[in-house]
Amino acid sequence: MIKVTDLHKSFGDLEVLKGINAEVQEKEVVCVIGPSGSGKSTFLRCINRLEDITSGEVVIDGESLTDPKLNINKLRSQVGMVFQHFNLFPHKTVRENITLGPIKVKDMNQEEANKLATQLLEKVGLSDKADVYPASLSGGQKQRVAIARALAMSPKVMLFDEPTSALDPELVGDVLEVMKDLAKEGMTMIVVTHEMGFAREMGDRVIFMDEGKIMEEGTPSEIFDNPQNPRTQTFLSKVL
Amino acid sequence: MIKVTDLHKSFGDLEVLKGINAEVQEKEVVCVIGPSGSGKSTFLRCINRLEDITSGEVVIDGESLTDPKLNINKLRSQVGMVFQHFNLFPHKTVRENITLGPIKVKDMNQEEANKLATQLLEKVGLSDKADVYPASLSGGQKQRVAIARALAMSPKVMLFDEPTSALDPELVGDVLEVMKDLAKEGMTMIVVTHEMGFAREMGDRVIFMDEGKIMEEGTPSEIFDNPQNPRTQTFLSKVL
Amino acid sequence: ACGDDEVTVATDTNYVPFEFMNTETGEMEGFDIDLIYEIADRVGFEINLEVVEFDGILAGMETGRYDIGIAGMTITEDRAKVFDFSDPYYDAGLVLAVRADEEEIQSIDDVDGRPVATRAATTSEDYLVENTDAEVRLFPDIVNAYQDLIAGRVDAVIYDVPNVLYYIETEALGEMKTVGDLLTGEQYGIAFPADSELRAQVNEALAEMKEDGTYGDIYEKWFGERP
Amino acid sequence: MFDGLIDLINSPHWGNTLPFIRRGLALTLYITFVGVFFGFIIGALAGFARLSKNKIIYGVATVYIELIRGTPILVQALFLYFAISQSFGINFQAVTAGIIAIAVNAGAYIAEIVRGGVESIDKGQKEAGRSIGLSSSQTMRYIIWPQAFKRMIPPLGNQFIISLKDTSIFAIISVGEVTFLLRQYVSSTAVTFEPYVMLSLAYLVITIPAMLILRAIERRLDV
Amino acid sequence: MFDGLIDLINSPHWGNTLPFIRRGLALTLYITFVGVFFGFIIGALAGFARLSKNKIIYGVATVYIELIRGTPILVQALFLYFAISQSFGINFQAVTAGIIAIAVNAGAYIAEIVRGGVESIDKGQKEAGRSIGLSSSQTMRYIIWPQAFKRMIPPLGNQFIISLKDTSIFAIISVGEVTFLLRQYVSSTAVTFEPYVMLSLAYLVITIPAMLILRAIERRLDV
Ligand SMILES: Nc1ncnc2c1ncn2[C@@H]1O[C@H](COP(=O)(O)OP(=O)(O)OP(=O)(O)O)[C@@H](O)[C@H]1O
Ligand SMILES: Nc1ncnc2c1ncn2[C@@H]1O[C@H](COP(=O)(O)OP(=O)(O)OP(=O)(O)O)[C@@H](O)[C@H]1O
Ligand SMILES: NC(=O)CC[C@H](N)C(=O)O
Ligand SMILES: [Mg+2]
Ligand SMILES: [Mg+2]
Repeated sequence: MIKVTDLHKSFGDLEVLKGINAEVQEKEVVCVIGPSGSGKSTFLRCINRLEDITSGEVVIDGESLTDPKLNINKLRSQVGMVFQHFNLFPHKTVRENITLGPIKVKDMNQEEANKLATQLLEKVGLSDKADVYPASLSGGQKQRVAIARALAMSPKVMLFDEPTSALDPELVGDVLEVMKDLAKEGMTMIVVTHEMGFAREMGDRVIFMDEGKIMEEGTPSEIFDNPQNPRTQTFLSKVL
Repeated sequence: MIKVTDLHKSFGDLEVLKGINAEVQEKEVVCVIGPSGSGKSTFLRCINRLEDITSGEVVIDGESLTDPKLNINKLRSQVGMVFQHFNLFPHKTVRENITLGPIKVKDMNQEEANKLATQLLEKVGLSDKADVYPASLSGGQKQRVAIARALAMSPKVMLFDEPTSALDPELVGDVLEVMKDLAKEGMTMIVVTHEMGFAREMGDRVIFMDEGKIMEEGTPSEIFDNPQNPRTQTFLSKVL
Repeated sequence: ACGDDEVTVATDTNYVPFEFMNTETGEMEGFDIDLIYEIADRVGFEINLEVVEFDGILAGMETGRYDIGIAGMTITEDRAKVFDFSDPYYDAGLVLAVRADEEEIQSIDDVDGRPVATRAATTSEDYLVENTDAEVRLFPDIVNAYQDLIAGRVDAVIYDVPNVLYYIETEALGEMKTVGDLLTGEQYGIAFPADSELRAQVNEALAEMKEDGTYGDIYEKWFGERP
Repeated sequence: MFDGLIDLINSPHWGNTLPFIRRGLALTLYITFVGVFFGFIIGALAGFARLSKNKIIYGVATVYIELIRGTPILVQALFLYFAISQSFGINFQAVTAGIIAIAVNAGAYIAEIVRGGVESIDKGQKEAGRSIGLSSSQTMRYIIWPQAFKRMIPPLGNQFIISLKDTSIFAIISVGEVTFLLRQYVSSTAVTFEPYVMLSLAYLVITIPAMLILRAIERRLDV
Repeated sequence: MFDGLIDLINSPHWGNTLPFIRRGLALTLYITFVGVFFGFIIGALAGFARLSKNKIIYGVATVYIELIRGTPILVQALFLYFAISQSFGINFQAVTAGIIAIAVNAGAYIAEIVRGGVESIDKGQKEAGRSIGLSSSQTMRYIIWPQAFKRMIPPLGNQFIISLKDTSIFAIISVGEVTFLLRQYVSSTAVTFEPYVMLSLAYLVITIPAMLILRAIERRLDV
């Protein structure tokens, strides 16, 4: 499904990703953990080309991201992204946030798009919020709308960048619940997270990154209960 | 040490504290938990008069906060406060952050104040940072400086308002460590926190607030293992 | 320019009694205004009147922005090098004005080293600079110079005699007086950009008006006597 | 002293200046509105040029903006009215020249308002737009611009007030706006106090309500 | 066309205007510096007045600020020089009047800069200061003001540039600053293009470096 080969990424002189190799199978849930600044977000952002790739290759469903003939907008619409700070469109209602993509990118008509929005809002448990503006939602509700917005494009894979770390603790649960449902339905997901509980329960595989490299990867129990790399050990001792 | 009697606080029409009664003994560590918006911060801020009290009484070490003859600056210097966002003075070095209060409020001379700062920085594990500016510190380091700054006034009681919730997870530990040391030395402390682990381990007593009232209080094991109030139960089920 | 062509005529913002705004009607009037409208009638053009500060008229004549300039403008050699003048239509000259209670300044010889005001870009400015060592203060509007004199910020004003006399009579009786002799003789002309076709036609009309008495009528209306 | 005050209150000049205020203010407002309107078009173009990655487009816009912001509008008006006409033989009518001067001047400041407005929108908005598959121009049109424009309203209103006040210098290129007419009145009557008080009031009658409205809008946008 | 260009380049007026530029610019800068200096004092007072809880102090400052910001500086200069002197018999010399006009005008804008600067400092700073026992005025002096002043530098610099350009209108009260002198040059030589280009350059020579420096400062403050 996704194959990352020797991915490098630099910002000016700063090399942030120093050769990442990774593969994600269809329906797999991969959790990425690691200390702040280790390049987790940059890794995700390279996968949907929000950042240009310095060298190496990313192939999604057979299409190479570095192919000059690639229709980048089309590709992005197939890769859903959920951000730490939600990034909802504040000047649009919840429904409009969800329908904008389908209407403008997929030429869906208004009616169909609205129907889709209703379905997705139900799925994330916010049927009653279709007509309010994002400002009146709590953080957890915002994040669920952001997930619905990404799902509206029927993506092949969903990327989550610390989707719960800007939330008040008691609001985290609802968002994780929605993500668990998605995973159970068989969505392919890459999740950068500090929620070790989620990673352990839902991750098929856990990747530990540090200083722009993948230091260790394995099943949740391999990583959490028996980490091999000393860096992984230090990191986990601090956060668990 | 601290006695709060029927404390009410309103912002305009919004009543945020609806009659708080609480007592804190010397050397006691009281942890305050509760959902967002329940009035925890406002409660703390009333104790050192960062907010004016609408009605009721707060007595600290025999002095009533509502006494018109009270020297409020002197009182504040005896009540240390540590903020969620550190609030270090960005235009002053770490040492100057610590010495400003002793020099200006307690008329300590520069030399003595510097010696004090050196001691306190050692205590919080930042001896090598005396001459840098706050901008170059990590969040955890900033918060430890903030604690040192408050301690420099030799306060009778320390108030902490979610001191670790703005920190990256792997930096939380160092700050909690410093707080534990303080508690062990016998400092009287009131700590608003989402770190249930800390509350359980260090708290002599835990107060659960909701909607401007104290809903339940007791020892950590009473509150965490056997909460009586349904609201406490719901809240704990979400955050634990 | 013939037929009903529109001709842009620049005139001064304020130069009594040649051109000034009537505060009842809001319209410009004065000797120059009557004259140019009569000329326009005779030559056969429509006037598009632009009211400009005096230095702006000079700049505009030089750059060909205006077709005609009429502003009690003295014919000088320097100006005639850059644009053209009609035949002279009025004789004037410069005079020194002081506060009514002034005793020390009796003539132009007494102004050296003292603050003396006049209007920017006029022949008075040239005169002051060339013939005296006074401390020169220049205003875009001559009324401001008179006000500075009365306020005591300057000790004298030098300016065209018809304007000084008219101002004293209408606004400053008992506050201002003239001293000394007429300092220069000057003649006013209507200005045209170099090589303007209008000039000959205007000269012709002017001569006609002097001939048939229209010029005299207008003159009498504004100066109370015939030329 | 007291008599003087009564005289002043009873002065006929309060009323006599009114027609001039009315006439002059109409022209002042006309020039300001039309000028700022075109200034907005110029400013939007120059503002986007400043956001462009094309060095030439960026450079041209930058030179324009810095030249205008670095010189007084009085000098710009003199240049436009006198120097340009002499050198290139273009003769604007005074009012046209005034409108052009306001448009060109306000355009440079509005360019910075537009650039600032667009740049003030959180990068996450653009990323969210792109990540659902919108193209760069769709993201600008549907996501960035509507939010940016809202934030531009207060500074645009402020520029309107500045431009309104700037028209006062057109007195020197003979535009019959309100300052010009009242100076005329002063010259003809040799009375200064009442006309200048009325002139100040003429501006305040427009600017104070405008400032209050802007502040109200700003407060609403903040929330 | 080409000949014209060579003529233009060889024109004697480029050099001939130089002494006037030099002399005028000196006065322009003098008025600006002294005016803005006093403007800062006025502005600091008015700015703190606007932060005051005392209704009267707040009200007086507000009226001053709004009156000034609501009217053109040209009108203020006319008022100051002609109306005030005629009505109250206070006679400023022209240059003094110019300095006062700049000070009073800039003061109103600087007041808002001061208020904005102080208000921009995070409330947490004040709380931290008070919580270690500093008094309200100590907190202002040691905590708030040093941080606020740093943020005020760019807008203050900007106000300096605005005031510099504003001096161009003082021809109207017979101040011999650079615009006035060059207008004189134009009316006595019948040449417009070269003098007005030189005049624009005279301003740009000051304003462009000033803007660049300000932008550099701003960038450093941002980090
Ligand atoms: N646009 C950018 N320009 C320059 N440097 C950047 C940029 N984006 C990220 N970086 C740098 O790249 C490094 C990795 O950043 P990244 O955001 O990928 O880390 P992260 O693992 O997601 O950290 P966190 O847990 O704090 O989100 C950091 O040092 C960061 O400062
Ligand atoms: N200065 C203020 N003016 C008006 N309302 C305020 C002010 N400070 C707090 N509030 C309101 O008072 C209520 C309680 O706020 P408070 O900050 O005490 O809650 P909290 O329990 O500390 O929440 P959190 O966990 O989010 O910090 C909230 O509804 C808040 O919006
Ligand atoms: N309108 C005027 O002020 C004319 C002044 C003087 N006659 C000159 O030509 O210089
Ligand atoms: Mg990240
Ligand atoms: Mg709080």
